[in-house]
Amino acid sequence: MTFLEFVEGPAWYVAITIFTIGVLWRFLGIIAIGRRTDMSAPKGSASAGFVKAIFRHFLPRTIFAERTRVHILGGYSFHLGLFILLFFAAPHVVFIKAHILGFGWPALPRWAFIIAAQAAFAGLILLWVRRICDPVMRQISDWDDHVGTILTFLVMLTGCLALQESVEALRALHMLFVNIWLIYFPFSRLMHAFTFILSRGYTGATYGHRGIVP
Amino acid sequence: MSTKTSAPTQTAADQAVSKFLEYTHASTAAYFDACVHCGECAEACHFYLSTKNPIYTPIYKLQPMLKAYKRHKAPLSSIKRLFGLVPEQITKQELEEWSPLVYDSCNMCGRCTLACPMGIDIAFTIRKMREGFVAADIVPGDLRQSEKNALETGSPMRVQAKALQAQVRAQEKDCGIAIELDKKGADYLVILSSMEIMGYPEVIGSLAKIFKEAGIDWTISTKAYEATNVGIQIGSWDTARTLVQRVVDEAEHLGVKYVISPECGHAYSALRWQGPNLIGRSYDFEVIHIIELLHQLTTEGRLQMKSKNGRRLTLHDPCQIVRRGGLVKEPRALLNDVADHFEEMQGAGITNFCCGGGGGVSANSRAAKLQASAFECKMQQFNDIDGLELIVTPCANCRTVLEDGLEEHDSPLEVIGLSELLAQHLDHRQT
Amino acid sequence: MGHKTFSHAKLTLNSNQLSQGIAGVFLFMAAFLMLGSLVFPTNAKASSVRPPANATINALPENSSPQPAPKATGGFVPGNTLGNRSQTSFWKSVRDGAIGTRDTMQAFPSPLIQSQGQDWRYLRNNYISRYGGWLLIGVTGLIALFYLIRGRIKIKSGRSGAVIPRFSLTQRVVHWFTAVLFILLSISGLILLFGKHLFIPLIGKTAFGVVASASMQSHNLFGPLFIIATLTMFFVFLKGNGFKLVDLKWALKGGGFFGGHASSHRYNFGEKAWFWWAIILGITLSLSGLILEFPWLVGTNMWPLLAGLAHGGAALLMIAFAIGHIYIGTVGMEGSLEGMTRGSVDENWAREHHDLWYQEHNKEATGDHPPAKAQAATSKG
Amino acid sequence: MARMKFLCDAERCIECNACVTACKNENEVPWGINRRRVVTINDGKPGERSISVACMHCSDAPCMAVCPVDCFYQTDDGVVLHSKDLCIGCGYCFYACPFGAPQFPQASNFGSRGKMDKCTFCAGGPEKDNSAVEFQKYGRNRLAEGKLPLGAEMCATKALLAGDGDKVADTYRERVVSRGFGSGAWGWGRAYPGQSGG
Repeated sequence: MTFLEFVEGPAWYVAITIFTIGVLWRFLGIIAIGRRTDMSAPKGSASAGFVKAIFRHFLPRTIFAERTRVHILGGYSFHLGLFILLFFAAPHVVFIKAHILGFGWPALPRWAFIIAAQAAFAGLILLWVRRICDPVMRQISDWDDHVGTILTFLVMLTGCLALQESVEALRALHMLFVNIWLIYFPFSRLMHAFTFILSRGYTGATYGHRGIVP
Repeated sequence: MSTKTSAPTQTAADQAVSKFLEYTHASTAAYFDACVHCGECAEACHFYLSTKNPIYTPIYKLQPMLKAYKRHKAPLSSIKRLFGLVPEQITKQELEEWSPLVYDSCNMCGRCTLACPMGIDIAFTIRKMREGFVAADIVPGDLRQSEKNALETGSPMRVQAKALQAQVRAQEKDCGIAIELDKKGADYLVILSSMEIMGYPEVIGSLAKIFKEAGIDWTISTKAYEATNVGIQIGSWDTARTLVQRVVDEAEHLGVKYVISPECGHAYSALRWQGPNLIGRSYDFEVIHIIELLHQLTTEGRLQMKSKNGRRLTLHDPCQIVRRGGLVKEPRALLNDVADHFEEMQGAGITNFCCGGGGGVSANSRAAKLQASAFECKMQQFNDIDGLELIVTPCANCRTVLEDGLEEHDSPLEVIGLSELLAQHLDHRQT
Repeated sequence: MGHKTFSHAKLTLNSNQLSQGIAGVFLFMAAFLMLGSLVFPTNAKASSVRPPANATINALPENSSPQPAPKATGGFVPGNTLGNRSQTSFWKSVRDGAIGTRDTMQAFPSPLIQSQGQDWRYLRNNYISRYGGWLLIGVTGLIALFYLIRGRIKIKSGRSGAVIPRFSLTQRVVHWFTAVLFILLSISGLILLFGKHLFIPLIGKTAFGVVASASMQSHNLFGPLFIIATLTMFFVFLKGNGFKLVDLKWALKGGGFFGGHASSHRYNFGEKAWFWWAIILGITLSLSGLILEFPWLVGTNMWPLLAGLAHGGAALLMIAFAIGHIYIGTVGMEGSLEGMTRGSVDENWAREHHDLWYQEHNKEATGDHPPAKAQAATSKG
Repeated sequence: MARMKFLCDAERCIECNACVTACKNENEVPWGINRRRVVTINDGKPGERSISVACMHCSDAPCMAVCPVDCFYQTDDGVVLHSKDLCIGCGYCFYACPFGAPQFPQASNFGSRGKMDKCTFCAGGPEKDNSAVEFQKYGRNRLAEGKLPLGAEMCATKALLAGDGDKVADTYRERVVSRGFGSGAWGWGRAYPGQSGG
């Protein structure tokens, strides 16, 4: 078995299993902690608030956006870029078809995918550099933030190194980091990719009940 | 480990931790797991903005509770513990160091939630975390004293029923309207904050005028007249419940249909939203905020303004009533009825700055300096409005804090309660 | 409070500053060219690689067979048709790159021979790669020597403990953003230029092929981001980087190594030189890089060739200066790194290295506004 | 050992493109790539000339000199070959080559040229002679089979000559002598400097 076969075979299946079970466990684990039912007389709908808040917090309020526009720019270019290249890069579509879903969808042309990758890289570097330079982010960051950022950066970087799509070793390296990243994911702050729904939703529900969505 | 000296300190920290964990509900857990440490909340916090000190980043203030959650309660933490990847045990010393961040530098105003991309309700989590600090008895002395006063006398400022009666009588004389105390079967029960009773008793007269005009059957109780709830501020479930229970018992004893929450921010939150959860059941009566009632009366036409205020004025939004209580439109509609020159400050409405005195900070002398610097943000908002003369706010605590702050700045600006302003314009006398 | 709001003044391009800047750049480049003429041989022209003018041999071989040439036509085909004589000028034009047509599918222009590639190869392999390599080794060596002789430049009067703000958060973020990209790009670029000579003997062709493939792909991906970084940096750091007379004095005093203390404003001559050096080379790198990434932007092959040379040359010059910049920003001088990490520097550092800036800073602070003192970094938890 | 060379007799080439087609067919060159091309100068005017041109397998090959990964090598026969496994598609060989021989399968955006492909003198690549892999990557290895490049073999007018440089030179010399004129061995001065050409 070559190294590539290992990281795309057994290692990949172990990683994706840990990822899936871990994410579900943690996500459901949070819900299972439970919360008190609000007994005060409602002034609005909690469930509507749950949904509204999820969408409301995608857009920053103008008064705060003015202060943190660089952050918002970096955040959005990173996340949008990452989603585009994760789901619409030709090699990823092929991989998803072969290893996960069994079906694929039209992929982006190479140049569009590279532009998305550049946006993602620019955003990630910007956010990380800011994490180091900004006294506030420095104060509240812990090792998990840096490990998560660096791992994600390495996954993206090795993916970018393998862009010629002809060198097996580079593809294997990319897959290796993908596997590490997947295993690390459920134990780390990367979980925010899923928990943001709960976080925004619970606040939305609490205040939706009071007739306002913060 | 359990030597004689370290044992009691350890238990204090343990008690705090167990409270932290008890109050870590699904929502809190989701908040802790979703936070990406982006620091946006700092940009919303007047304590950070006025000091530029990163330790006042709102989410940072939750550190002890976050550590307890990550060590003991977070899903998958048992696996992380195997690799030594969970935070250290919390010590009492750490909690003591954190006490100023928890009690002095947070008004529980909730502005940070609006800036948070994850929508984390930091303010309410602070409220929960204070439970742990109460359990470990690491609480600012002033708040402890207020709590003691409230439990013993019914008022954090030790305002006795006799004092209330005296103030009511004085107001009766002033406005010429009789106020019946402890009236059974009245429709509305008015409760007040000590601040109003002692500092702004004219509020009582104003209410009497308004209710007479609108033809409302109301009363004040001599047993449960205090609306404020120090338990909410200090973070003590038991105290908060006891204080809410008093009002509920008296309201149900008198058989009123409504309890009117006065112009006080956290009192509204305590009785309206947290009360039923504290006592574990819903009420036989409805809680209505005075602004809600006034708005209702004016829209129904039962209350008509006969004059308008000509001064340039603005509205300060009390956090617990507006941002976290949902009463955004009501005070504005009322003000537009009564003012010719009503101008909104920057960020008015749910993104308005707190006065800096909420969440027990104004009662906490240790926090005075910090509170004064946080007021800079508020002052800036006032300064940005050209020719501002009057600030209207439907919260007695905000009013005191603003008046103190303005005095500190030698500002000629005046502050007035909303219902008081309305009462002035029920007749044709122009102020 | 002084650094609370981002001033728009920083963004506006003051024409005075710009002209100062450009004048300074010309001075700087002139100095560089003079230096270059000493180092590089004067006959750097590539004519020597061209084949001699008589390269196309059209004479009879010396020992040709004795069979008689067909005299009947005398070398001329009746009717003056194609191919009746050799046309020297015609073939010379082909050699000089005459464009013909190609009739596959549809006719499109195509040269038979292009000689520029030869010049390109010569300049790249003999000048850029060779002297560029020596340049980097030389600069590193000089700095190492300097470190051994002079050692770390300490704050003479020690740390005062009080700090003053030097770089805003925006400046710091832009700086490190550019720095990250610069490092990624220089590593991958140097691998592509020198890797063949350095790594193939060490790790073999196959392994190096992997490294090179990775380098090229990442270089191409990160390159365009560097353009954005360079432009942002220009606007964010422009203010205060115009050359002034005091900079000439600073340069003549060698930054204070001879002739006593050298005064400087917010940025000294070295920093200003680095700023313009990085901006001008950065723009050169950006434009040439764009041509190399999107050759279809320009019609002929000539542009990518020039771009390739400019790219390599500019990159090496920039890296050489960057080595010095990194040295003085980290190990070379006490107290300079924190300006770019925390955003504030020690007062004594400012007094010793940027006295005029320090004075201005204190002058601005009148009675009403005490000098802005940045919060000393609070470390807690 | 023989030194393999190409020579195109401009007096004979009739621009039939048979060499292009033969090469493409024999080597199964991918779509969009022509290893050999025929260029006509002064097309349609008196004195037009056509030349069939591909990699000339230079003695001091510029592509070899500039390749950043050193993927080129020259066989004992003087044939310049390259390894597609090492090639990173940077395009430097294309910049340096005087004859425009290196070809790339893709349009170039963000360095996506793909692996370089060029005339191999029908001599394959570094893989085992006449193996399937070799054929798939580089085309037919006719030299290993004892045959010469098909483009030259197929040339109807025998304008394109390929083979041992001395033989090619002799043949051409004979032609020049018998014709009384010639264009010179086109491209030889550049490709094989320092050697006597036709």
